[in-house]
Amino acid sequence: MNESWADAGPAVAAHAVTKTYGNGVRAVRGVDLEVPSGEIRAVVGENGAGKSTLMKMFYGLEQPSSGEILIGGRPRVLRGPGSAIALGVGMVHQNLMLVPSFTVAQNVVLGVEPGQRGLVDSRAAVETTALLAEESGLAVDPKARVDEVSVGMRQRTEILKALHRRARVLILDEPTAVLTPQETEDLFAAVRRLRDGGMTVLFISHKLREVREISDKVSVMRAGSLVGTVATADATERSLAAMMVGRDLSLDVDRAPARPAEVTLRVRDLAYDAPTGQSLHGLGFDVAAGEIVGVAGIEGHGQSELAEVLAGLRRPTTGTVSVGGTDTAGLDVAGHRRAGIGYVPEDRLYNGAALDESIADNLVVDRHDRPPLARRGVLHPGAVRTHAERLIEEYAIRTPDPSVPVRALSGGNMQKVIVARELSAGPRLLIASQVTRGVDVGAMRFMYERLVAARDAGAAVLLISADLTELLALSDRLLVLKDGRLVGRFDDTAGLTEKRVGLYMLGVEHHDQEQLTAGLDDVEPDDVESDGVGPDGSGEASAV
Amino acid sequence: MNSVIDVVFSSAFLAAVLRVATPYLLAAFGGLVAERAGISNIALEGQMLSAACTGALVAGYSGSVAVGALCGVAVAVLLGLLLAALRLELGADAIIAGIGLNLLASGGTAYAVYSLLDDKGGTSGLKSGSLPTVTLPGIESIPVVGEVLSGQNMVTWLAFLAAPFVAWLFYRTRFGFRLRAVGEMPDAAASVGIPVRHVQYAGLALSGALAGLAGVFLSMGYVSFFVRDMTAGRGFIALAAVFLGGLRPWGVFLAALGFGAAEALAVQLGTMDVPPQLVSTIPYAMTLVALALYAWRRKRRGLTQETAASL
Amino acid sequence: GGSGGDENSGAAASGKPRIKLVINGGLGDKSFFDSAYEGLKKAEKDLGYELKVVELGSDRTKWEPGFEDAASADDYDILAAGTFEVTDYIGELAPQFPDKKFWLFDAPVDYTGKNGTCSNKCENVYSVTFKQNEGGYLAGFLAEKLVAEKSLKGAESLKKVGVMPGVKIPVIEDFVVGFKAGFKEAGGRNSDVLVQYVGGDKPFGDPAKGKEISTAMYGQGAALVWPVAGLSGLGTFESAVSAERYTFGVDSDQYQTLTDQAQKDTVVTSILKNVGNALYKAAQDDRKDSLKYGAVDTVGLADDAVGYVDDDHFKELVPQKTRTELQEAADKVKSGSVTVPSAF
Amino acid sequence: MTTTPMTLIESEDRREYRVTRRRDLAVDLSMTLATILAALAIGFLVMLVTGNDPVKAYEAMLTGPLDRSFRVGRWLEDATTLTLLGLSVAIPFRARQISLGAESQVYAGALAAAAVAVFLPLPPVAAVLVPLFAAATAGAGMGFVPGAMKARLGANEIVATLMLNAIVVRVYDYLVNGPLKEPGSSAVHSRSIQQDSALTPLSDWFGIPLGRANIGLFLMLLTAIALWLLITRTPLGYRIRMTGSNPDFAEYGGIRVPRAIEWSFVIGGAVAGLAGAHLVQGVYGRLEPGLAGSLAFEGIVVALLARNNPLVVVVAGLFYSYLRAGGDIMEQQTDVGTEIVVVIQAVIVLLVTAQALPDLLKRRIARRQAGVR
Ligand SMILES: Nc1ncnc2c1ncn2[C@@H]1O[C@H](COP(=O)(O)OP(=O)(O)OP(=O)(O)O)[C@@H](O)[C@H]1O
Ligand SMILES: Nc1ncnc2c1ncn2[C@@H]1O[C@H](COP(=O)(O)OP(=O)(O)OP(=O)(O)O)[C@@H](O)[C@H]1O
Ligand SMILES: [Mg+2]
Ligand SMILES: [Mg+2]
Repeated sequence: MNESWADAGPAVAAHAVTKTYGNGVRAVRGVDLEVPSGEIRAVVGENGAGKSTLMKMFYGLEQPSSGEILIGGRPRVLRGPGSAIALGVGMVHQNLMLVPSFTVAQNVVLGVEPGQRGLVDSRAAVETTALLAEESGLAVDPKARVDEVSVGMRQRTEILKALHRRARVLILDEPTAVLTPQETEDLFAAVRRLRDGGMTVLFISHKLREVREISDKVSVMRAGSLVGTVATADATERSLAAMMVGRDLSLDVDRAPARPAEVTLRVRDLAYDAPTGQSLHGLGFDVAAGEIVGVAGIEGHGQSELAEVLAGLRRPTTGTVSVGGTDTAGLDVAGHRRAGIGYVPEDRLYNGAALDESIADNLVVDRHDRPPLARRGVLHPGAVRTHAERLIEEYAIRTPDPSVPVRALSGGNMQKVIVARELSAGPRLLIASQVTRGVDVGAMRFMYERLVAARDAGAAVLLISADLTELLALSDRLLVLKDGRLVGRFDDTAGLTEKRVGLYMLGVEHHDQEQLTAGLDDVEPDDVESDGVGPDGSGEASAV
Repeated sequence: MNSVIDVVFSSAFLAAVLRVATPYLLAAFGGLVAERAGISNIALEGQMLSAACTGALVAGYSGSVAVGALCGVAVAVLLGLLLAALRLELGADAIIAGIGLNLLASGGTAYAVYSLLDDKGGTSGLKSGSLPTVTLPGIESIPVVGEVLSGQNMVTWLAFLAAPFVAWLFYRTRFGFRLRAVGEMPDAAASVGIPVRHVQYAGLALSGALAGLAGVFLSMGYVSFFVRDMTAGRGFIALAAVFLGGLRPWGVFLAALGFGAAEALAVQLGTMDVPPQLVSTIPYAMTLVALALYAWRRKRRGLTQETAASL
Repeated sequence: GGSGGDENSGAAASGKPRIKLVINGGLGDKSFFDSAYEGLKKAEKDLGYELKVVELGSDRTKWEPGFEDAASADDYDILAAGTFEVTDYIGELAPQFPDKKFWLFDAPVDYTGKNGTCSNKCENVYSVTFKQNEGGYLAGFLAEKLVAEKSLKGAESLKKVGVMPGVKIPVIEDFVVGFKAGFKEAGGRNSDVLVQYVGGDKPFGDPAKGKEISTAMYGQGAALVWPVAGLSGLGTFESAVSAERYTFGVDSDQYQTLTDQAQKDTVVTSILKNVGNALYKAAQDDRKDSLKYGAVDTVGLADDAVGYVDDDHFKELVPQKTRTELQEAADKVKSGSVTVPSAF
Repeated sequence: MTTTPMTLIESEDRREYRVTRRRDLAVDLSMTLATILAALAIGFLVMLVTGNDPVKAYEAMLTGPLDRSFRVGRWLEDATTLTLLGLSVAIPFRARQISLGAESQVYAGALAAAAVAVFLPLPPVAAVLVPLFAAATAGAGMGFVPGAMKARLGANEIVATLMLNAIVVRVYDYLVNGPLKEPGSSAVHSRSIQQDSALTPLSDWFGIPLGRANIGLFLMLLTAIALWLLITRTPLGYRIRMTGSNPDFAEYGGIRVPRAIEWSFVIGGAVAGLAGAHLVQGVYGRLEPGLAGSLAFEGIVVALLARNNPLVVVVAGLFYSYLRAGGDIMEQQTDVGTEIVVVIQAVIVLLVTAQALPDLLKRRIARRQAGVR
């Protein structure tokens, strides 16, 4: 590893690099970029600006159509990630690249497996991973299968993978999108340590606050070109945003107070025994039409399970759920959708989209058998296309054509396709899981507006997010989940701080049963679990 | 009915099971390795056939059984590499390429035998000999076990060793570890710098070698000559065993052994006064029922199904 | 199509009559088609014919068009084909090409023309069929005598015998029916005849399975096994060597065709169904213009088209008494005083 | 968001995209031709090496099938069955179900068609339609078994279909040799179907000998169009496509994935059943042992060659049947033996899906254009 680096010169650089994809999309246009050793360089830009493409060229995953890539001060021809890795480049991909049936530890060591004489030493792999996790503050379960752990843990696994290789250049493509604030803090600490040890870090994020916190300099891309590089100290979130979109952009969400009407989602005594992952215990809450209820919690404490149970993808073990008066027990997913449930799933690659199908087809999965798209058993491709063109326009999805397969979209644009579909269905209940994961500031603001607009149009919105700032900015009310149990309920989010919510998330504090169930009709007290204390014994501070 | 039970517990029957299962086991492991490397190997049949033919021909001409067997296996390896190259370099569909290779093997072996021996049927006119049988000194004297095991062909022993070998390869070695990663998520493997294609080439070569061994067994162990298209669909039964076994070494082992046992049983029951076509459906009907029951139990336990590499 | 043979319909440039052997299968079966081919090749050499072979393969969708093509081309004078499968094709084509001659072996066309074929009463078709049941009869008769007299060395205690046909179709079944009749005639019990079909994807081309089945039959106490299954039968000879038991050959003299001495030694005799001889004879007769077209010729023991091999090896293994009895049984069949049941 | 300065670049992208797409289509087409030529060239070499006269052989192979109207008929008849069988697997393939069950379905269809067409007296038009319907139903039923096993239990469809093939082929063999064998006949086949049940031969229409080709050809074309409409123009087709593309997405989107899978098997089975009916009512006029030959398996080649697009399957089916017919004619007319014919067909099959050539070219064009600007 790390052969033949020139002593002087930038650690990584691009000279007049252009990349045109096979389908004619020119993702990167004549970019000149130099990043000296020992610097944390942030790269920002709108969705589809070409950030990931540029990074993939540094990592050998894509080859430039013209121009030159320099690693360690010398021009390089990177035929594949193998050659980049040999030069000391590591990368955390925006779309996770893990082997589902392997354990976390196996994924971390894949490619550089410990062991002798062609054998793999699994015990050493687990130990290495555990050690690395501890050093970097990224908590993982080394022995868990990746397809059975949360998206957050998968993301952490990806980062550990890159750290494990002890790279000299580390590319992080939106590593924090699904991390909790605490994890992000730990990651940043680790990254700073690495930088101080001489590592060069390329960091992509749409969270400008993070960018300001971690980076030394910021390079801004727009529509494939590099529009400038500024010292972080000289930049504000606002100025960065303006550079990205080419005009001034307000970042605040204005939000009129909610006017909740009748109860839309009614959950009582909901329990779910998960074969793998987190089980749910005795959940009871309401979401009314016209309000946004946030669900906070450390990743993996039952949020995903709750969302999937409500969306009909999993069947609850006991308890009742009704949506707009319809009891959803016994309904399949289609039935749930017919009852007016929209769902933005947390993992867009897993079930949010059919990557090889066109954008147009992806936008109609829940309405392909209804007018105006289908009449009397006939699906009208023209109508499907028109429908797609409208949503592409409305949601500013950056693509040349509705017939482009979703796979060829940038990460943020994929997300927009999903949000566009779910919001445009006009759902009675919208379950939104990590809605703004990976979308740019402009789009984020746009989605916030849309969520609020949906609320104001009478939808009940259940917002699940790992981003507390987002939760606090949008939620009219907030619930906190821990270990699959409801431990906090804030009926007024005004003045609520991230810190305070964090205490509930960690189990340091919890609300008592009365407060959690206040105002809910027909709750039989016996059925409700009275202790909100998690199994990890964190019940020192018992009540508010 | 009693006679059936007598048959099933006779050492002759058990020995027959081992014999009949041998080509299924080896070919199925060949299919398994390829499947786990991410390229479906429909060409098992053709690889077996080419190996059987080459083995018998080379052994016949060179007078050395060992050289014949090695050449047979080598040809099957080449076919495996060819399949990989067609898939990886030329982007051909693996299933079509596999079907094409089967055709090629069928035509090519027939042509080779005809042009060398001027016989369209096979190499029975050539003295090729067969691979040695293994007699372990101690085992022979043990009552039933001895009769079952002693005198089995060395390839049969290899076939039964293939199960632990493949399991060890998959789960203990670096190569197997990478092979599984490549087959399951080539992008992920590539992104950590694993040379995906090399691994797939190696996997397909190994797959070919195993199928080749199965073929060599047919023409140099089971019988001692090659006959046109003598694999008679065994490659496809092996393929079924790959999936019936859930793409796991020991599962595949049981499935292939099951096919061997069912066929041996059908052979033993074949003299009954029932239409022979109906008797010969027994192994397949049993498999179908077993498949349904097994799937039903898995489903109840909430486990999901492995998917094929193709399409 | 057209009614063929407009130009140069007599003989080839060489003046030799041209035979086209159309095979609905492939050569190399070591029995039926190979035998036909050998006979015609001999005719080519001895009698001044020209021979061309067309193999249609086992894919039945290709047979009818294959025959049509073969018949429409003007490169033959005599079209030879065999098996019951093709009777209808020949029956269709013969009237269309009245100037050509057709030889059909092992099956008759429907000379009555009742079921829509043979509109010209197939006046240009010579058919020959074989009484393979008579061969089977002798095999069964001999088999029972051998076990009853305990003449087979090393298998004296065994009473059973095995037959391993390829599939259960009438032509093959005819052998089996005859075998059972002969076995019974010689004093055997039906239950001592084990019959097991090879079946599967390649009933006539799976020697491994043939070997497995024979091994099982020997294991069940068969003193000898008679394979009637083409190449699959090659497995029987191997299993006979390891079981130290006996076999009969079929169709051709398998003592001659086998290469391995140990395997040769297991062959007591071979039951001949000599398709090649019959075709050679037809070729001879046709040269003399004495071949009977428009009728079916049924040949059997009496015509030497079916028979058994009586060579030194046979004499060595079979006691004089048995040989005489067998000869007497054959004579009875020839003279017609015994009629062997048939599967047809 | 829509009035950013990006609009300009976006419209440029859009233009570029359209141009590229049009060009890709042209490149795809011409390169498919080029690959076929390359395959033929390799076959040419094979013949040279094996000491045959390649020019004469190719003449026989490539022009042979059009030589006489009878041969055209032979080609069309073969293509009809082959295309139907290709279509029958293309539909489950679309749902990413590797169904190898066309064989069992075609035999079930043939049995059902024959049962009606031989034994049930019916008025003229019904005599054709009822057996067709019976065959489709039987094929569909035969498709339903592995379909339901997969959809409801998760049983692997490759195993299920292979086993079902083995069973059905043997049972069919038993029936044709036993209960259904024509009484009094020495050859193995069933009684002939009634006159009225036969699919009208094309020779009756065109007045030239066209062998066994029959109006089943049009039935096949209609089926292909219907299936294309099904896939592209109906909700069920959409569900099948999405299920094939990403079943988790389909389920999340409210598609009942098991039902879509079952339907794909049932529809495929019905089409294979029709192929069986075509063989009975159009080709043989009765049941014969092994009546589908190797067509069921070659249908898979045809479907994959056409990337499971029903309309393209027709083209691929005609192409592949042409090769089959040409190969047979080559074997009859020249000294090239069956073995070499098989080898040449194998080479063509091996190479014909090699997409890398067109892709390479596409990439080169894209790169050159990028370099220009
Ligand atoms: N494999 C591909 N084939 C074709 N076009 C692609 C492909 N990958 C990306 N693109 C296109 O290239 C452009 C840049 O994509 P890229 O992924 O680099 O954006 P990004 O800046 O990383 O955006 P995001 O913030 O949303 O991740 C987009 O228009 C996208 O549609
Ligand atoms: N597999 C499926 N996935 C999702 N929705 C389906 C599925 N099958 C049917 N539907 C929808 O369910 C509703 C019930 O309709 P109906 O019972 O008539 O079904 P259908 O469309 O006729 O399909 P099928 O023939 O499968 O029953 C319709 O809106 C239909 O589009
Ligand atoms: Mg990106
Ligand atoms: Mg319906």
